Amino acid sequence: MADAGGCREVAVLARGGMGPEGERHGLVRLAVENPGWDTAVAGQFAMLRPVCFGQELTWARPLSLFGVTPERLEFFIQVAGRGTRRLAAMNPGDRLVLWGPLGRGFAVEPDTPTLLLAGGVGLAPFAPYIAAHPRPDNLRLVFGHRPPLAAYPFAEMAATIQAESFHEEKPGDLDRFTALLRERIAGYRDGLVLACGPRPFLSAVADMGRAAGARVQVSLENRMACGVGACLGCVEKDASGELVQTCVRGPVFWAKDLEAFSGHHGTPGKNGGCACGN
Amino acid sequence: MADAGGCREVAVLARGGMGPEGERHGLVRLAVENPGWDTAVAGQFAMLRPVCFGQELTWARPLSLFGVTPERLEFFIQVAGRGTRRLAAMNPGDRLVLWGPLGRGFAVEPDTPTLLLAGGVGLAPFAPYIAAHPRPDNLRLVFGHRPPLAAYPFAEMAATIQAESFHEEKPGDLDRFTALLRERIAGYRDGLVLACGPRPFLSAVADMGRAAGARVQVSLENRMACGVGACLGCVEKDASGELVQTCVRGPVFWAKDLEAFSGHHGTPGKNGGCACGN
Amino acid sequence: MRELGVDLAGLALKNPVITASGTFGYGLEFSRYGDLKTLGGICVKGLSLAPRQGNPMPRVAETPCGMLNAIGLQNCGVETFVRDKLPFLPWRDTAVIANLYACEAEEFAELAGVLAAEEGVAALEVNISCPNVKAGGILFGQDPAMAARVTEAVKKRAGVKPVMVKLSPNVTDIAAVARAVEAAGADILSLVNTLSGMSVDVFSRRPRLANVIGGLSGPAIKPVALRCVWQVCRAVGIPVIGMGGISSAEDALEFILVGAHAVQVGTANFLRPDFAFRLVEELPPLLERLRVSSWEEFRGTLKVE
Amino acid sequence: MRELGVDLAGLALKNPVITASGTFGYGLEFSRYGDLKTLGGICVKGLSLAPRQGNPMPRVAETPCGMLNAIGLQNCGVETFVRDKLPFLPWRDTAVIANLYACEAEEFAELAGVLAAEEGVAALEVNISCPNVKAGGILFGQDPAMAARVTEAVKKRAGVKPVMVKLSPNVTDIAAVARAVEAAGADILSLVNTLSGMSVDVFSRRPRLANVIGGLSGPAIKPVALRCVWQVCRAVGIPVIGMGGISSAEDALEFILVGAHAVQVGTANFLRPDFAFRLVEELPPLLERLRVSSWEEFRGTLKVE
Ligand SMILES: Cc1cc2nc3c(=O)[nH]c(=O)nc-3n(C[C@H](O)[C@H](O)[C@H](O)COP(=O)(O)OP(=O)(O)OC[C@H]3O[C@@H](n4cnc5c(N)ncnc54)[C@H](O)[C@@H]3O)c2cc1C
Ligand SMILES: Cc1cc2nc3c(=O)[nH]c(=O)nc-3n(C[C@H](O)[C@H](O)[C@H](O)COP(=O)(O)OP(=O)(O)OC[C@H]3O[C@@H](n4cnc5c(N)ncnc54)[C@H](O)[C@@H]3O)c2cc1C
Ligand SMILES: Cc1cc2nc3c(=O)[nH]c(=O)nc-3n(C[C@H](O)[C@H](O)[C@H](O)COP(=O)(O)O)c2cc1C
Ligand SMILES: Cc1cc2nc3c(=O)[nH]c(=O)nc-3n(C[C@H](O)[C@H](O)[C@H](O)COP(=O)(O)O)c2cc1C
Ligand code: FES
Ligand code: FES
Repeated sequence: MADAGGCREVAVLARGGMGPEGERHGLVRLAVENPGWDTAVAGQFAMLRPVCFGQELTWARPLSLFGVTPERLEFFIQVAGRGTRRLAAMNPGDRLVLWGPLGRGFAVEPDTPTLLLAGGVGLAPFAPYIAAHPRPDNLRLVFGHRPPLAAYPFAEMAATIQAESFHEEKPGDLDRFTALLRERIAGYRDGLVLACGPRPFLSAVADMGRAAGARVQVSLENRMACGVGACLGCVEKDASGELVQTCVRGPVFWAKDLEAFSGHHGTPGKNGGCACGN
Repeated sequence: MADAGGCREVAVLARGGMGPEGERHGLVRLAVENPGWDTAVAGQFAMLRPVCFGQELTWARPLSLFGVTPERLEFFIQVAGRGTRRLAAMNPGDRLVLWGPLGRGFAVEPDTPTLLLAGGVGLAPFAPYIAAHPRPDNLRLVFGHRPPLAAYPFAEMAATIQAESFHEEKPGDLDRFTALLRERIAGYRDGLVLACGPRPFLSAVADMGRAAGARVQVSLENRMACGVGACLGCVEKDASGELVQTCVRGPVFWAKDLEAFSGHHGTPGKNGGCACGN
Repeated sequence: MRELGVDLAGLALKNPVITASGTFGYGLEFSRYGDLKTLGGICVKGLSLAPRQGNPMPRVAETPCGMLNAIGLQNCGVETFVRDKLPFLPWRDTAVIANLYACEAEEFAELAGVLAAEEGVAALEVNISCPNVKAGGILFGQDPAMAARVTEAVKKRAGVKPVMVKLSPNVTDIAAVARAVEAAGADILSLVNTLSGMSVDVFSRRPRLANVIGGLSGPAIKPVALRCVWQVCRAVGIPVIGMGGISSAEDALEFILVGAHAVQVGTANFLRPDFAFRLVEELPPLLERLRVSSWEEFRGTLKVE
Repeated sequence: MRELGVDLAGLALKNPVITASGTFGYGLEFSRYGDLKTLGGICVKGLSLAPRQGNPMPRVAETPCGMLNAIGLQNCGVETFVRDKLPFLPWRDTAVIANLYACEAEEFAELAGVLAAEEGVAALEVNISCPNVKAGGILFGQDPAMAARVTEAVKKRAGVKPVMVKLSPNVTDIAAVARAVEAAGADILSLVNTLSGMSVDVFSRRPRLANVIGGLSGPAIKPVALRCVWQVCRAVGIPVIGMGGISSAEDALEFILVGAHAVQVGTANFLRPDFAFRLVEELPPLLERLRVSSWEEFRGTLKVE
């Protein structure tokens, strides 16, 4: 177990577009050797650093666990910049350094009606969430996306739980998507709402959840250098004004525990920064 | 023609070990698209910068032309460090930036008995030299090597001209090789001796050639950043004490024109350096 | 080479590999990735008297072969460190070095006083790359006289703990600062801290760090760091700990070749969290290849004409 | 954006892309790779009164995302330049900027005198990153007073040619040097020159440069360069030319975003010899994407709170 949780160099086993349309939209599924992880929880993530980063790209990139079998770990990658471009271009046999599973995953409450809200690649952690949930009948998924639906693993996921998707194509669609979200969330008073996607999406969900009396968890994608709590680059202000590391105390947080998502204005931080650059 | 001589991004067409044993010894043959070169002379070189260098490896790497057809340029690469390792690992379709043909090649005197002396990967420029020479019967090759002969394109070259090889395996072999070189060179009074290989090898050849009354050309492998005469990083002192760019005034020089190979001690350079680092 | 240990003015290390301040948390974050006891030393994140929040986000940015940070010295405060972190570190095996951060000389001295009493602390590292509030914000480390004053103040309160002063490379003449600090009683010097740098995004027209300016680290700065260490080793008689961009065993030995007694590894801990543990393992075979049989025989033997 | 041209205190450029001194030879070396007339400007290799040989070999070394050089200002001398190179450069279309190198203020002035008479020279760039022989070898650019003295001396002899002073980043306070040079009459500032650095080989135990220390350039230094340019732009009123690690159109715009009027590209000319020509072509589409319709609307508009 200590070993399983360490840092290992592994090989890529397979790469492919996500769905028939994925590759064209920079949405790629990557399978790598499982170095012995068995206890991962949906919402946890790994740091991946392809050997081809050399010294040029300093940091590993954080990716949510998308699938775990005894033989392989799967990731769902959206090309967003230099690092994900290289990750998404890896071929079977190429090697990468990997550590995890990291952070805290989503709450699982088998008997609570649970609403899963995903924006774009934020869909990733919900695949293993659904797979591991003992009562899929208690789950419902709403998925917003811009590239075509066929570029996402939506169909597989919709096969086991109640699910609907919303295609954002033109300006104005966002408002209609928000209205849809509000309507769905309204039905989850005392229920669980789990959200993963871009920050503005998470903010909106947290606000609506609060209004509806739902308990909300959000998964943050703060910039990360180390993934292990050491660099203090990924911090988020909690409800008490303390800066906590997203990589170890998150990436999944209860919305009410974070200043930015709790609806309260925080107190200005005590003892601010230093201009020295450390 | 101006176009042909420019800088172009081209694709790798083929890569393979040199001979049956090459790959194992880091001796690789790389074929890339010919962007329109038609006038290259043996001994000229190209600068190659694979796209995968990213920003990490700053400089392109200089490689002698090993073969030129209207469709392809061929290079013969020995893995020596970070850059040649990446070059030698390129696959068909991978892209690189390339400029040339650069510098001055070997003298061709059809009717002069000409001795070709190659050390290791220094064999590269002699393949096109032999191929283009109008009187191959006037050519003779002596080739010294450490990896097995089957890792070099020696057999193909020996098929058309008189050629012998010498395998340096143990300490002491070097002396026997030197003796062989001296013996061969002795037969070239007023003839042409062309040498390519490590610097100590070139020095020895220049000394022996002078003693024998032969005219000697050496091909230098000074470290190069630009390949076009601009950075002044590759300079060599000529017989008059002037520092000249190996990339444009060489890489092939008459030994007598260079201070280090002419047998004369040069005058100390006038107006030495500046500590500012430019 | 049998004996990897080094002794620096009373600071004994089982090997010359120390993790750099701010890049290894309080050490415990890495126990999942290796055995902390195998490290030569651990410099913990800069400690101040009171807990600190640091700068607003974003406060890290990736750059070519390096990174910028403007964490702003977020830390739990010296008391919490002593109570909740130090006891769990393997300080009998591995030197735990406290990195001190303050805005005034008196604060530095007070911090030293607190830590001098702690058995688990092997040495104090004084971070003088931070602004002197009383002197209008100029960095302590950018003025030899101010750097000397801080050194003296800390030294007075440090008891038997060796005092290590960590130099900034953002100066015209680093050797001058080094000499001033040596004369003021420093036992050891460590260098370099980060280079002052900046990164911006032309699309948003915003700086990539909320603080605008941050500290550059990683392989990109290694040539500058190596030059600084070489200049300082020639300028002082006390032992020097080199750092800046080390990301392989070869890199580590480069710093020792130019005169350092030990090294710190910083940003490389982000390349992979077991980096420092692996580095310790990679040193002996490399030393073997280089036929080095003792540090004395290698340290500072750069051949210059 | 229609109008790429910029005017810097009398130095008119058709676009803000200038090739940096020492990385573009005398310009002619690159005519095979592009049309020199398309460039905004060409800074030629540092010129001295007499021809110079420079430092012993090796004098370049590759480093992570960068390189070191210690060429030692090898050049053909100002006379040969004026006679054999300048006439062949397209100086009516593209600003040819002479980079001046000397060891004493009087030498700088004499050089300026020679070049002031040349119609083909658009401006003089004074390289103050070199040691002042009279002052015991400290760099002109490391002391505001010395930098000012050189500026004045050059300015007196430069006639109508704009005088551009090129600053060294190897100082504690680059804004102070910039202000001193501005006060002394400089028309334009250019920065940064190379960072002082070093590289060694643990196998041979030798420095990778015969000169031991050299100048670091390339993407590795971009964060430091950008910080320097930002600081200087806030400190002076005269136009600034930014450089250091530029290797894409985006990089170039970053320097303009923090306040520069134009940029120089150096090491990137070694990535591929047509780099500067391509950069000129890549600017308009990028500006389009950013919806920038004039330089005024973009320059110095970094949003800082
Ligand atoms: C816990 C966690 C889980 C994630 N899971 C997934 C996943 O399953 N699939 C997926 O495709 N992506 C995921 N991401 C986002 C992914 O890590 C980033 O897209 C990636 O790191 C960007 O790197 P890049 O080099 O491609 O982009 P860069 O070129 O580095 O930057 C592109 C843009 O993204 C910003 N950025 C840099 N690093 C991050 C970061 N770590 N997170 C967000 N933005 C960043 C940059 O500032 C820049 O604006 C996750 C992020 C986190 C923190
Ligand atoms: C005109 C010319 C023609 C050449 N032709 C061939 C050829 O046909 N086939 C071939 O395999 N090699 C050839 N070389 C040598 C080849 O360019 C070098 O081996 C290569 O540049 C080393 O790069 P690297 O990144 O692999 O090694 P690095 O990691 O950069 O360095 C390995 C060692 O080589 C030294 N070195 C760096 N650059 C050069 C250089 N340009 N030349 C020599 N040593 C260098 C370094 O200092 C170091 O000691 C030629 C060189 C020149 C100048
Ligand atoms: C994220 C981060 C935080 C740092 N925090 C500190 C600190 O608290 N105190 C300190 O003296 N140095 C701090 N440093 C500087 C490092 O200890 C080290 O001096 C510098 O990063 C150069 O080494 P490197 O290139 O190996 O990282 C920090 C560096 C980084 C990257
Ligand atoms: C090989 C080389 C030679 C240089 N020669 C000079 C010079 O003669 N005069 C000068 O002012 N700067 C010289 N420089 C510095 C560059 O002009 C430029 O300031 C520096 O390289 C930073 O820009 P870059 O990162 O784009 O290369 C030289 C740089 C290099 C790499
Ligand atoms: S990523 Fe380093 S502390 Fe979270
Ligand atoms: S390699 Fe630049 S001048 Fe020859």
